Amino acid sequence: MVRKWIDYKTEAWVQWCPGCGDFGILNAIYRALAELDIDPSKLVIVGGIGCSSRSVYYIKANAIHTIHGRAIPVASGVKLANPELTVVVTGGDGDLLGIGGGHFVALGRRNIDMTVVVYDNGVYGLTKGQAGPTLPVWLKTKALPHPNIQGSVNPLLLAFAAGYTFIARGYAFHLNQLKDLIKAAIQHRGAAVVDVLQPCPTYNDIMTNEWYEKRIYYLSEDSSWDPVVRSPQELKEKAPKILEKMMEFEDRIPLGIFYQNTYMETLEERLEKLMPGYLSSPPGRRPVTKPLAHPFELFKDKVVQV
Amino acid sequence: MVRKWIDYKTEAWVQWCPGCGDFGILNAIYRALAELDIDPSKLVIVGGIGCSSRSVYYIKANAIHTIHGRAIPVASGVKLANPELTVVVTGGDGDLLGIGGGHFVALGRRNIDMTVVVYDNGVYGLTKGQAGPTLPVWLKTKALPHPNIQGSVNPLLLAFAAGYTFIARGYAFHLNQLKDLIKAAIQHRGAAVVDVLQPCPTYNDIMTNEWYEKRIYYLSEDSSWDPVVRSPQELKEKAPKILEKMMEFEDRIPLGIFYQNTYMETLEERLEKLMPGYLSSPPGRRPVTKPLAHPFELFKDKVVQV
Amino acid sequence: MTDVSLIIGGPQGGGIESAGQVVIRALVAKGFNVIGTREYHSNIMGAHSYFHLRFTDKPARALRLPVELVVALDAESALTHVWDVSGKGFFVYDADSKDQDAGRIASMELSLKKRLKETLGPKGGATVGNAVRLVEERGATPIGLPLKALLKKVSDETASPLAAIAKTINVMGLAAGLYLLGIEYNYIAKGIELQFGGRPKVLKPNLVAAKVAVDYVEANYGKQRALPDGPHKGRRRMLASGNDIVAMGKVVGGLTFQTFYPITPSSDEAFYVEENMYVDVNGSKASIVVLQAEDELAAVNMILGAAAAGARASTSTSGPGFSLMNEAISMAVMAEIPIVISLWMRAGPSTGIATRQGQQDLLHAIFAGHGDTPKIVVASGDHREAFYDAIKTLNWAEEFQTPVIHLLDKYLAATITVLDEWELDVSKLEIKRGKREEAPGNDYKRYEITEDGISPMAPLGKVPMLVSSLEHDEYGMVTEDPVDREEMVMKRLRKWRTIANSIPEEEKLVLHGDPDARVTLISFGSTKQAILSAMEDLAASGIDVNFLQFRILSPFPAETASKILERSEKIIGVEANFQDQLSFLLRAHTGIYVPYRVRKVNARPLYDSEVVHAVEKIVKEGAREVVVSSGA
Amino acid sequence: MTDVSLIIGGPQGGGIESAGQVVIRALVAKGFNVIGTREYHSNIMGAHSYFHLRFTDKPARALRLPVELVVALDAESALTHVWDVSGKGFFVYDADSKDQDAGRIASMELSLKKRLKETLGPKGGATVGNAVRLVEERGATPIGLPLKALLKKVSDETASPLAAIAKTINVMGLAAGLYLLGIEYNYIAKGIELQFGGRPKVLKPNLVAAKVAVDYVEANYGKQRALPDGPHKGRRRMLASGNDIVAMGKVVGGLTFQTFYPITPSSDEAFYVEENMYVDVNGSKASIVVLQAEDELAAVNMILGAAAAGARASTSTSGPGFSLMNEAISMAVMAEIPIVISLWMRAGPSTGIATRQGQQDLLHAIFAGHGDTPKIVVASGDHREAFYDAIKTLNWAEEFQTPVIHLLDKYLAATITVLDEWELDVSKLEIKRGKREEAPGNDYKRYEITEDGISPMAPLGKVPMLVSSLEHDEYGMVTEDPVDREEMVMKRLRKWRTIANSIPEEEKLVLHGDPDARVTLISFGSTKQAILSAMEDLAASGIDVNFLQFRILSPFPAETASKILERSEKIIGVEANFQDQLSFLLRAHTGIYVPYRVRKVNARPLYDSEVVHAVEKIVKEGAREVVVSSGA
Ligand SMILES: Cc1ncc(C[n+]2csc(CCOP(=O)(O)OP(=O)(O)O)c2C)c(N)n1
Ligand SMILES: Cc1ncc(C[n+]2csc(CCOP(=O)(O)OP(=O)(O)O)c2C)c(N)n1
Ligand code: SF4
Ligand code: SF4
Ligand SMILES: [Mg+2]
Ligand SMILES: [Mg+2]
Repeated sequence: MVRKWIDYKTEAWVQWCPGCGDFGILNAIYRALAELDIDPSKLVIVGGIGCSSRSVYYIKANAIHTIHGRAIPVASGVKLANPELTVVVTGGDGDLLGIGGGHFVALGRRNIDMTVVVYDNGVYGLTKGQAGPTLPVWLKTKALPHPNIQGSVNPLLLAFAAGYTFIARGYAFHLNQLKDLIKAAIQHRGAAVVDVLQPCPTYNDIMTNEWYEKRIYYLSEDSSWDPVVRSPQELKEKAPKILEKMMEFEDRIPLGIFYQNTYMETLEERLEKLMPGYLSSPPGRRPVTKPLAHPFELFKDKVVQV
Repeated sequence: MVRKWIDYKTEAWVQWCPGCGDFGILNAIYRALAELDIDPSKLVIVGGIGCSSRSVYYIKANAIHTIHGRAIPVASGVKLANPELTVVVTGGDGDLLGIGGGHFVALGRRNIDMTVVVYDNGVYGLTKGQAGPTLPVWLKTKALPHPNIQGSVNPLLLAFAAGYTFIARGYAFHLNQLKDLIKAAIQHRGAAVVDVLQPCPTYNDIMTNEWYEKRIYYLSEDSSWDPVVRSPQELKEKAPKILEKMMEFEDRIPLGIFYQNTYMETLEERLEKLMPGYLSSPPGRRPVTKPLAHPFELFKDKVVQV
Repeated sequence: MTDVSLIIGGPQGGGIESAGQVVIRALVAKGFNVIGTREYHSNIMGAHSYFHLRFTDKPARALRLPVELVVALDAESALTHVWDVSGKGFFVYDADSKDQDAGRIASMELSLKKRLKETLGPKGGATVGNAVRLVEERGATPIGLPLKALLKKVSDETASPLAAIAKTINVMGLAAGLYLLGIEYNYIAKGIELQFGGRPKVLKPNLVAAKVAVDYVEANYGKQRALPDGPHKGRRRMLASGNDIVAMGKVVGGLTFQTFYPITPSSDEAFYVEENMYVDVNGSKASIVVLQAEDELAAVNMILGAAAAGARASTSTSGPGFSLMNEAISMAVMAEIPIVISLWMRAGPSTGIATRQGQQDLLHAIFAGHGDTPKIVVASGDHREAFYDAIKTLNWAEEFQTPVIHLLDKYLAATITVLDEWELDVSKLEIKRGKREEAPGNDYKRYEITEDGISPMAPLGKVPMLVSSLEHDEYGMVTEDPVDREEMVMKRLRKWRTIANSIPEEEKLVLHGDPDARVTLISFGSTKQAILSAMEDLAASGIDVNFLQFRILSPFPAETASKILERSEKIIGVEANFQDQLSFLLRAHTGIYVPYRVRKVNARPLYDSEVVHAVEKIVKEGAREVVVSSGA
Repeated sequence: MTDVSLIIGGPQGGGIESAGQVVIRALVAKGFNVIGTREYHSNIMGAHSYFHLRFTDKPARALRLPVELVVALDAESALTHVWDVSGKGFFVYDADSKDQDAGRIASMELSLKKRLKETLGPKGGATVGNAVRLVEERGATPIGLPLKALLKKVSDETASPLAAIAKTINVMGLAAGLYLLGIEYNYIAKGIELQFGGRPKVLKPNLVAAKVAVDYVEANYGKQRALPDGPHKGRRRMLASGNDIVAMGKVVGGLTFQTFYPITPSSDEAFYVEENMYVDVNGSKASIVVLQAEDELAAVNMILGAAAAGARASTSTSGPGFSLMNEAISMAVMAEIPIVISLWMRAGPSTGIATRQGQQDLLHAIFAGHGDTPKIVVASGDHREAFYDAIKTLNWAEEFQTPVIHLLDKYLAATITVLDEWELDVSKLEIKRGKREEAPGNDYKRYEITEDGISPMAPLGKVPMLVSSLEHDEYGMVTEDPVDREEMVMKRLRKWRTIANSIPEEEKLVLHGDPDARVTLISFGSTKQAILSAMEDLAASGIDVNFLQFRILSPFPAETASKILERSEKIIGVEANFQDQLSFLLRAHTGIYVPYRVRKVNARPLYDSEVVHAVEKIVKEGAREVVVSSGA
């Protein structure tokens, strides 16, 4: 069966403001899923809490709307319980990089095979426009009573430091390019993050569509750009350039795949190494019907015959 | 008054195992404080929970022994309430980079003027040797029933991504060099982190003193090494080299100051800009004796004359 | 006597918020007391939202259903509130929306669509037109405003393009509605001026729109008889939401450090503190550090640090955030650090319905934090209480070096009330900071064992000292010694008893109404005014009830409550949760079982009308448990 | 009849742990029942630590003080346990430590130093020598082992350098002590073999050391009369700590996913699951994913995800970590996800004393999570219960799609007991997974409204479906509709009632002893065996009490408890917390007031001897509240 993007659309009313970048991201996700022809029954979308996280209701899939900041651990539990599922986390900058920042870092370390899509609008949309962790310092967006006195975090650099093996940045309204990035992220074997610059016309009146369009460009415009790293040696060689590009965020903002590490093992692969058979009979699918055995059988190290 | 290191030592029994790297760190802290001649009454040591965090009982100062992972927010509250105090956070890799990872990142963004000393032993010492967030993958230290299947995080890179303006790495048993690093960190105006490689002879039987001594070297051995960044332009120029050095952690492990940004404002400075007078009459010292005024006086925007 | 309720509904983000504000101001201008609340979805734009108001000569206590006026600015509003208008009321709607069908309104809840189909199906379908017919059959007067045509008129009169003035339909609707209720144009205009005064470009077209609407109504439905003016005309008054008033209390009460992590319905409190973080008092500036934290764990731990360093500190949150604060609350008890947490309850569990009402966090608040952690828990019954409580909680926290939880809720948060200057008198209020030690000696013991369990507290930065989350000795030094441990446990227990004895009983609970009444309602928090308002109606219909309001839930006023309740023949618990949490607590502390229960769990505020019906059902019909379900 | 208690103390990390294990094995080898617990500081090396054991022919239920034997391997131990030895007991100490003074022992708690000074000051100072004199004056027999000389002997006999065999002093101490109690060398040797069997280099010197010590005692104090063998000689038995047994229950009970974040005293449970995460059952491997999370928030949220995806999932923590899990627990209630949390209580509040006993988290566990979140809370009274409860909690979680809290504590965690094969019979135990839907259709409703409130649950990965922390309709779709909301609240309430009715009353509480006794003790959790043991002694001294053990605290067995307690004249609450949490709960649910209280708050286990004294004080002397304070 070959699916079309519309097959991933639910009937739910999409509750975003007119002009919200989230529409673009959602459409790109639909299309990426369709091109990959992913079975909605085997797809799990995990959202935190925020405007963006509501995507869970709009994508035909198994979906969990979790709590604020905890989408990544919940998604990790899903994936490790049933590694045959495709797991995609959809969430806001506040959700994933603010309250969820510790988990964001931990996922990098684990390199679980899943995709995190950051709807990065620089604000806390759903709670009415407070500064998000990616809002640059001293900006005063509409809803703020004073300019933002806290600095911003660079999601790409953070992801790299944490150990993600696929790191990309897209733009919400570049449907095709974003679709390709999300596709590549899902196809990547390992923890993938796609930071999507997302205009929030309602609250971020500074980083608007025009603001972004003036600045963004694609890494691939440089035909020599090759973000793939196949060995520790190659990583060493390419890292300076990759990091330089990750740090670029002023007049010019690069988009595209910044980094893809193809040699790093996933946590699932490591588990399979420790426990051969894990992947074929994982926690979510292993039949459990009766007590395993008598403790005296199982835990011989605790039995003494005296 | 010129203080000696012994003036910072309390009478409490130091509860660490023989040979523990924590002794080295503590001694370096004593000496750094003494050389800076910091008044113990104006010094606040904030610890999380762990072997390392117990340092709070061993340093003569105002000290708070907080809860696991929360030393940074507590310390931030202290500093912002009374910015005249010198605030130093002492904690483990588990405390600061595992459970406290989200706060670690947030402090970088804020650039509050304080120092974080990470006692980095790769294990959870006080809970008996589980893998810490800096323990490399596949290592099997003594207490682990199986090799570590989770990857490690690079504290320096993480600190850089988060926005710390002073980033250094030291070694627990190099008293003088470590003392200098901690001194520089305390003197630095802004959020400073010193990641201290710390042998835990009891649980980390791989990354031992010998292991480290074989690998470590000082950045300053290269006489051209200058980690100070005085402008955004200089940052752009120096970042690749800095990041390359931060990523080096195999046969050779560099020590020293990796990065010092001298131009970034602190959060306190930003607060003072928003509210002139904040620094001289901060929340912890502003006299509060009677109700401020009648609400009809204070909140005129809510009053209607009709 | 005037006592009128109304609803004005429209799509979120479409100006409905300011419409409500205009109405309130118009009514205040006319001299009435007003109470008004906003119901809205956890959504930024497009979902249905409405203001529910009541204005009266008497104190405006509580909301009532049905209402005398519904102003429906779109089809969804007309359909949603079809059941809310009283038999004698007006139903103002967009005449152009008559053919719109619930089935095709994307933003409408599926379940509501189903109910509308059931109700209006027999009439031929769930259209606005049929809704209007239903309303009319029930005796109300439908007023179809040809909004498009009127808008054109405004556009012509102001020489503005239609798109620029589209939002004035809100004012047209409210103006028409108010006029029908007898509010003259000049008051409506006053309301508009007060709301939009600072923005002339918005002001002008809205004034025109109001005029156009009033003229239209007058032309088509005749000149309406003006209501007599209310008793408070010309007075200087304050309009404040619950969020505002708590922020005001904190600022006035000497707060110096506030953190928050955004969460509905608490954020607006922090927001208003932030707006006032740099206060000019007679020329000298008092600053409050207001910091947005990265999460609630940081929010609460930051104030632990700040308070230890001498700040008068608080944070503000709602259920999910409060759940995350449990561990730090336990630390505050152990380390004896004064902090105030404003807990704005909403409909749970979990994320629940973020923007809707609930009173489900009482027991969680009391037992928050592992390990024997008694703390003060105060629930405010209304805005006035909330203001004073905001100050008192800061005092108690510092006097007793303890965490204090200030229980509030979404209904209070979003409800705007009118206050007179004397109601917020602060002249008799004291700032108390407890046994604060500003000049500790070298042998200073942070946790000195004292008779009353309270040790003099020095802020950090005076002299070397220890503050600890571990069990400690008098100096704060960690100890595992069994004797030390028992001594410190007993010290904390004595402190708790000191707290219980120091806070006057009259702060803890209030008996409203006739002490000899045979029926007693018990409740806590924002149900207060609905109950008080209901009591008047019940008295009128011959049912004499009194109301025992629990203000301080911990320490619990067991003895006084017992004494009062002993005299009652029928005790009825009124709560917006399904575990009957107050009744549980009452029985735990006094043994008194509450046999009758009124529960509200549909995430809407409690209306006085519901209390009346429920009590009648219990008293007259012998019901034991009544679930009340009003509200759209 | 044999019934002997002993203490063996030394510095943490110096071999005291294995010494305890050797003693237990030796005693089991001789055919006794044994119970033994470890008291230790939150410290890795050097602080004082000790094993406290009891062995008997009867079931070894609880610990007792004073003991018949103290083996003090260093000066700190000798001084710490000076009050613990009975008048007829032996006090084995290091003869070379006589001059050591408490004042100069760095690791000793200041407060203990002070007490020692007070006690031994009159004798000339707080030295070991004076401690020994005191012990002797009280009638006990001091046995000074010349450890240095004996060690030299071992060194010579094994041709090993002193440093290599330094740790054998532990075995010398215990061998001397056991021999004095009448345990023959061959049993001691057996214990040593069982403990060190796998490591010949350690085994050999320890066997020699034991012999040297026994010979020394025999030479200097005469040949001791051997105790008769215990009744269980030669049987195949299991030695397990509470941590072990819960891990075993989980593994046997079909756990497939476990997370943890390290915390004392829970980590060893997760650790033992991890050791057994790849189990070979008749040749086929069953794997359990055990994952160390980055914090407790992740630990609990990961199992929410895993359980939603079909895993049988649990996590394990203690108070501070549990506090952090509150928000996710609330989500589990809302989203109806089955999870089990083992909550190993310790002394709080906050970090408190991480390695010591407390029962302070009962009410916090029950009211964890904001927003009306009833959940199952089960407290195990001992190892056998804990094993079965570990399986039952997994069943209940899945049957009722609810969070289940399994309350345990540090005492159980660290206590080793001896189990017979029949005690852990699993043949009659069922694995229940509830209404699990393995083949959901296309119209699958995750939250289908059902009569019993329980909806068939499909794991993720079968068919598109929604799991939500927001209020939702039957499909899991978010809704704010008041009717939907009320329906879902009522569904969850019905589910809760189903839970209450489905779990048999006999699971919820157990009345131990004579149902007609006039005095009833009530308690929960690990105090069980101390109380049962005390009851035997009390009966012997003519006080007839029974004991109502609450096993399931939520849903609370109100009716049955009332019926049972109505017959009692004196109800005495026994709890290791100062809020009398069980008594509070009992009154809240039944109105029954518990007028007599026995409290233990010094962070040490409850000893049967204390229960006896406290009950006597209450029954004979009319005391109302007794705080018991034994333990070093
Ligand atoms: C524990 C907790 N704290 C706070 C909230 C309130 N809250 C809801 S959404 C949100 C932030 C949303 O910001 P972001 O994640 O950037 O998503 P966006 O709305 O911008 O897409 C917050 C703070 C919550 N639901 N739970
Ligand atoms: C909320 C919470 N979770 C877990 C613990 C248990 N705990 C105490 S120390 C510690 C880890 C210590 O590791 P690290 O921070 O690396 O310090 P180290 O002991 O290695 O110096 C943990 C998990 C706790 N005290 N609180
Ligand atoms: S508030 Fe911003 S992010 Fe949220 S829906 Fe509206 S435009 Fe999008
Ligand atoms: S366990 Fe490791 S970190 Fe802790 S005191 Fe011992 S050696 Fe140091
Ligand atoms: Mg955002
Ligand atoms: Mg560590």
